[in-house]
Amino acid sequence: MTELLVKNACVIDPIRGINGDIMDIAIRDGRIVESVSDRAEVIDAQRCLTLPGGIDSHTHVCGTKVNFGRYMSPEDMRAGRTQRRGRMHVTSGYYVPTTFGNSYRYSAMGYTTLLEGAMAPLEARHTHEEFTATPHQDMMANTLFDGNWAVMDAVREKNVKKAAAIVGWTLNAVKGYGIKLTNPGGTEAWGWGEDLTSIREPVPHFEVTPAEIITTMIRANELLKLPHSVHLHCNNLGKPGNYQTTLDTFDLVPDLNPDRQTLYATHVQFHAYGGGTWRNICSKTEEITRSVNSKPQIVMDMGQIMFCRTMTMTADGPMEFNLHCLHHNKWSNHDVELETGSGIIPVTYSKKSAVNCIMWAIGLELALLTKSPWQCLLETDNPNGAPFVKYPEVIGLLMSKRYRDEECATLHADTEGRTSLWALEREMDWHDIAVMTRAGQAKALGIINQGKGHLGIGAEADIAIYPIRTDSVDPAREYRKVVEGFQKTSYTIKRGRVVSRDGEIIVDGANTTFWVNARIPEDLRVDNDPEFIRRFQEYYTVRMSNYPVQDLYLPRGRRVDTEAFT
Amino acid sequence: MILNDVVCPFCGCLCDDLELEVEGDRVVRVQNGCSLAEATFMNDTRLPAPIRRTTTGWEKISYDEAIKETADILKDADRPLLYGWSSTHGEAQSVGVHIAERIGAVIDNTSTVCHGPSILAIQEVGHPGCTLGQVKNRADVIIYWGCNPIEAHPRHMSRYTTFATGFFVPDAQRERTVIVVDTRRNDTANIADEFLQMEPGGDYAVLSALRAIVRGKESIIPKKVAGISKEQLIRVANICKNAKFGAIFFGLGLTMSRGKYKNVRNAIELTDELSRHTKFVISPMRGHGNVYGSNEVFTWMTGYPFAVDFARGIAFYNPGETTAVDILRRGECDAALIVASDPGANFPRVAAAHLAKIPTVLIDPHVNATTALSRIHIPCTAAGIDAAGTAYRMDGVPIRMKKVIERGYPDDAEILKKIYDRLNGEMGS
Amino acid sequence: MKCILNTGRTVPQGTAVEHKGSDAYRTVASACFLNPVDMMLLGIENGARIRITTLTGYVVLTARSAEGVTRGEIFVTIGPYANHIISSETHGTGMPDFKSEWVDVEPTGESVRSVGELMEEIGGLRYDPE
Amino acid sequence: MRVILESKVRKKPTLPIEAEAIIPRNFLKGTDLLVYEGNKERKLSELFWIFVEGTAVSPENIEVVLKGDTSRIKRVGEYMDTGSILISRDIGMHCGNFMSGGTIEILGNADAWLGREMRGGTILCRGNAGHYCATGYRGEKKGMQGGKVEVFGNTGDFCAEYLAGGEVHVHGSTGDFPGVEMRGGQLIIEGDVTRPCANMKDGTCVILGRVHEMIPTFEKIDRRVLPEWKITADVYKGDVANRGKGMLMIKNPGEV
Repeated sequence: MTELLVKNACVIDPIRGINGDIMDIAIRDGRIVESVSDRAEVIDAQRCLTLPGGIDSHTHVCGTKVNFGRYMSPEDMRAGRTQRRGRMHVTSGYYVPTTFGNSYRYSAMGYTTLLEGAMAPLEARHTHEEFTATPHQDMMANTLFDGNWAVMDAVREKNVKKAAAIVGWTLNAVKGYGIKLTNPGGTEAWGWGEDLTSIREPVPHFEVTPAEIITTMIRANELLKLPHSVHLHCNNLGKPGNYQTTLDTFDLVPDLNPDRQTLYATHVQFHAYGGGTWRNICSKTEEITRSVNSKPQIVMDMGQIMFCRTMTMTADGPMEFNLHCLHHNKWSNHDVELETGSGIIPVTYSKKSAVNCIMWAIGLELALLTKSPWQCLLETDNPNGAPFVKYPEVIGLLMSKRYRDEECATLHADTEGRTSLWALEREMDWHDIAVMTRAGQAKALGIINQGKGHLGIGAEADIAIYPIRTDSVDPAREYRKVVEGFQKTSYTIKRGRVVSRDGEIIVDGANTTFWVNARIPEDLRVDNDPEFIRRFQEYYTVRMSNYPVQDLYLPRGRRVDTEAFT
Repeated sequence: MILNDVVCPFCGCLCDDLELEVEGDRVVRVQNGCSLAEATFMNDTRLPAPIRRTTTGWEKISYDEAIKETADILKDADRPLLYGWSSTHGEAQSVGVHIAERIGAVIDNTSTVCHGPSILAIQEVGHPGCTLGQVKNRADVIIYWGCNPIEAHPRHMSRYTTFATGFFVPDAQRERTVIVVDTRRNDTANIADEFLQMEPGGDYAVLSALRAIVRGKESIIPKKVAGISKEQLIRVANICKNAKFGAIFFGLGLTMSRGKYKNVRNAIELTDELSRHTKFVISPMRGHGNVYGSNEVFTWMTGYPFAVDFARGIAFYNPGETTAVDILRRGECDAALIVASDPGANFPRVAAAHLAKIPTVLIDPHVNATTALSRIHIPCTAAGIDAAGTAYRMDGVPIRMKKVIERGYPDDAEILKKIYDRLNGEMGS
Repeated sequence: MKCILNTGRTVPQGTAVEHKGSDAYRTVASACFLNPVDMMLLGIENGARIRITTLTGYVVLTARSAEGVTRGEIFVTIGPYANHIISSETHGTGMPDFKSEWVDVEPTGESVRSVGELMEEIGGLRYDPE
Repeated sequence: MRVILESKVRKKPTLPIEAEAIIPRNFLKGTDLLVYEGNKERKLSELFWIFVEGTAVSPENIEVVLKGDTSRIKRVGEYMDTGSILISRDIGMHCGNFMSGGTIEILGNADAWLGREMRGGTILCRGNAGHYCATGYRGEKKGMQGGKVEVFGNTGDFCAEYLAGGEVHVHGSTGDFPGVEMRGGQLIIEGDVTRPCANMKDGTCVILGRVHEMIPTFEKIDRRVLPEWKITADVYKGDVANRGKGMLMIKNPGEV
């Protein structure tokens, strides 16, 4: 039995409605309890800001595409190198760090749970191998279904149940957590070097539209009773004028679940562009947020970009190729048979570029114009918009109009006229930030009842104590202190153990991987369907029996069972 | 006992549809596999126990003794080299990297003398590729450049390309155009629709010419490039531009010829150029069963796919400087641990000879040329035969190799873990 | 005769690769394929022994006639025989010139050595399983 | 001030030494510097006999002289911004990496990656330079960006790869692929070359010797007198396999 007592913590725990109370937190064997014995180890939080462990609901840290980003970037590995030290392994890289680099840096920032944003089922084993080498965060994998042949066939047959059964079998086989759609239908079209330009355009050969894929998968998701909603990267990412596609997509979404959103729209900054060319691109965040503010069934995340050199990586292969044609730098592409695609290119976001400045403003506008912080979560689509180590700066910008003004003064002159950021006075408070960096994520991912995102009795003791005194720091003026405070916790506690102290990792980690097992009635199971099996054996290049990820790849896997179709 | 859907660990194809018949600790029949697979499973003789070189011959030693001596050799070394890794599983490779960072070693894998140049090229221009199923289901144009799949990857053509039935290519043999580029008219060339026979070392010039033609600059191309006529180059460029889905596979003909990675880079840039006209992809024909896995594991752990130098505590990478052949050639390393490979046979003479001058430990199931150069040889399981573990196919698809028999050897990951634990114990944190 | 040495993988080499002490391996790894015209010029028959020399050293191989090999080129399977004469220079890339080493080819009466003998020549000691 | 470092005899003379600490500026505060021999940290005095002559108040007045066997010493002059280094014999790899100012003179030969990613200053190599002379790092878009590298002997392969700025002048010949991926700057080769300027995007290259294996995708656009070199040169634009805007000028073209 191990016990820990955190005393004098200034707790913000939005899920339990606690906002800045000074209190003690008792921990026994990794969970939060009413009280502990007097033998418990004591940490004095000294009235510093204490939050549930940070949760990133959309980041790219593990798997084939991330590792390829590393593989092709020895120049980035020269940045951020650290030696082996105590419990810490060697790390390399700034925007595509090694697994240990990611894990240590997230931990230093108080993050304890991550959702890998895109896992191709065929390559799931790879993602899980890297999860075990990312030891300080509990992990989940969004599983890609955007170009899944069997799913598209079911969509064409208007057979939601079959689509659900395919998803259920696949999630179970690859130990995935939820449904990810990246440019639905577009990644299959990219198999022929093409893309789709609207949600009503049919996928070549399969004759289904993105709109049909999205609506079917939303219903399948709810049939399966998955904890998370469909997680969507909309069509037409990064194209001027794409906001209309985004609005059309949002209009498709019914409100089907009382506990959480029905659609999670990711990195919406990349999907909120007006204009028709790169020359007249402008912000359409008012239209986008008007839609979201009236649709509680939608939660989005920011996809904030920050000015730096970084790497874009997504399953959206055609988008990456278009970007490559603009940048003329290196380009990797990796299409995955019968399932999805992916692309990777390095980019530099510069204040000299009007387009980049507008993108930067759009991300912030989305957060500031969305009324409920529960509906617009903070992330950078790491590393696409910026590496996650930039989160503290994003927090600073959201909390301080002055900080924004100072930054705005350094931007390309065309930015002001094509965005609305200059006019936005809103300054977010500590509670808003707590929602946007953990509580909102826990709710959106459906992991509150797994004990994540809050500090209630029975919750997992994942806690971040930041060296910030909310009673003495004025974030609007002293935003530098805010940024610094969020860069490095005093203590990051993971399942009741202090894992990081003032930025230094002090133990070997032992994470958990959450995955979903939807129980599907025998008669609907696709692994009993001879036609499904025949097509699998004929068109995949691995045998169906070798496809599932064995349990041993998840040494501390936690299965989340759902009773599908009930 | 009959085992189905067995994975062959031999080459980068990692065929996973073998049927094996097993009797006790022997495989007695291999079905679906090529002759390489058959030899891998059925003709598997091992070094029975650890051996140590004495002044006059060889003596048997215990595993414990071998492990202790290995740890002592590594602990004291000023510039140890850890090399090999491609014929074992990811679990052993991971421990290898941890040992390397622990003792400040250089760790390199066999891609260094295989597709290392391809990696250098990818680091310059990226890699437009795909999984092999994309090619099987879609490709109507296949190019084999500087590789000979019939000899080196015998089932590549029947499983993934020329002869494989694909969803959009139901009549593969009729619907796929096969182009072969090589200096030799090899067996693969004999089944090609177009064979470009090139003068040795001409790859770069031919690739540049093709790129220029695709860009519409054919007027400046001379009548012949490296022995290939301009007409044929234009014809081939047109076949490529008119493809619905084209796939280039390249081998050591590009990576080992003069110019090395620049050849590969040029092939990738041709693919990039063709992608502006149609769908085109390119893939290296990776050799050893899990060589790609060693690149993957090294990359997520250290940031670099091969040739990683931990001498300064951090990871440093510079092929040509931190690659195994160069370190041996310059006589830098003062101890070596070789795992699951045979540099004695595969490295040029001067590099191999240095292994005999320093304490070299070999961990490998088989007696090979490196045995003769070693001080200690520790036998272990062979991944995919008597040990299970992860391997990455040449296209990056991770596959779990199976354990099909038990022969009583320890797993190499287990041996390495014991060495690592000893090192940790003796060197402190 | 001056030639360019090309090396590569072959099926027989692959099937014997884990049996480097075997006669089968010696036979495949020490085979040197030449264009028939070049063999004629050298005045040798299929199966004759030839001595291949570079700045690194020399090795004795068995000549095999092969139509597919162009004139001025010789092909030897990847392995210890080819490596016995290949330079370890990598041009700063880590990769030796496995496919572009200039060699001198001449007939010889010397015999083909075993892999073990080659390794002993560079400081090793053969291990013969009992 | 002059600092003389004379290498001591070592037990394992082939072990590489990494000595990025050897730049003039560092000797302002004394000679208590650390270097690495293999994976072991060493004091400078363990590996060198150190002699200091005179004093200096600013680093530009410091000259570092290396004597003895220095052929295995890497990274001498890395990030050097002022002062001078004189190397009396051969020097190991990565001499003058990221150098931005000052002068390095090598009386012997330099190993590979001489002046890698250099931004300014001057490197004079009286002997030969190895592969990748005046180039960049793996995966990085730009190689050398400024300053001057002058080699009086020959260089190895890939000389001035990714050259983006500054001047590289080779009095002798180069190996294969000089100026490959060049995108700026000036490359002058007085001797012979094979396959010059492959895939170049921009910049200028002048070759006074013979060219072997000209890349077939260069477009001859002019013949011009170069008064600076007192020659008539064929002028090529290229590489047209790429978006080539580079200029390649060749006297006496060889086998094209």
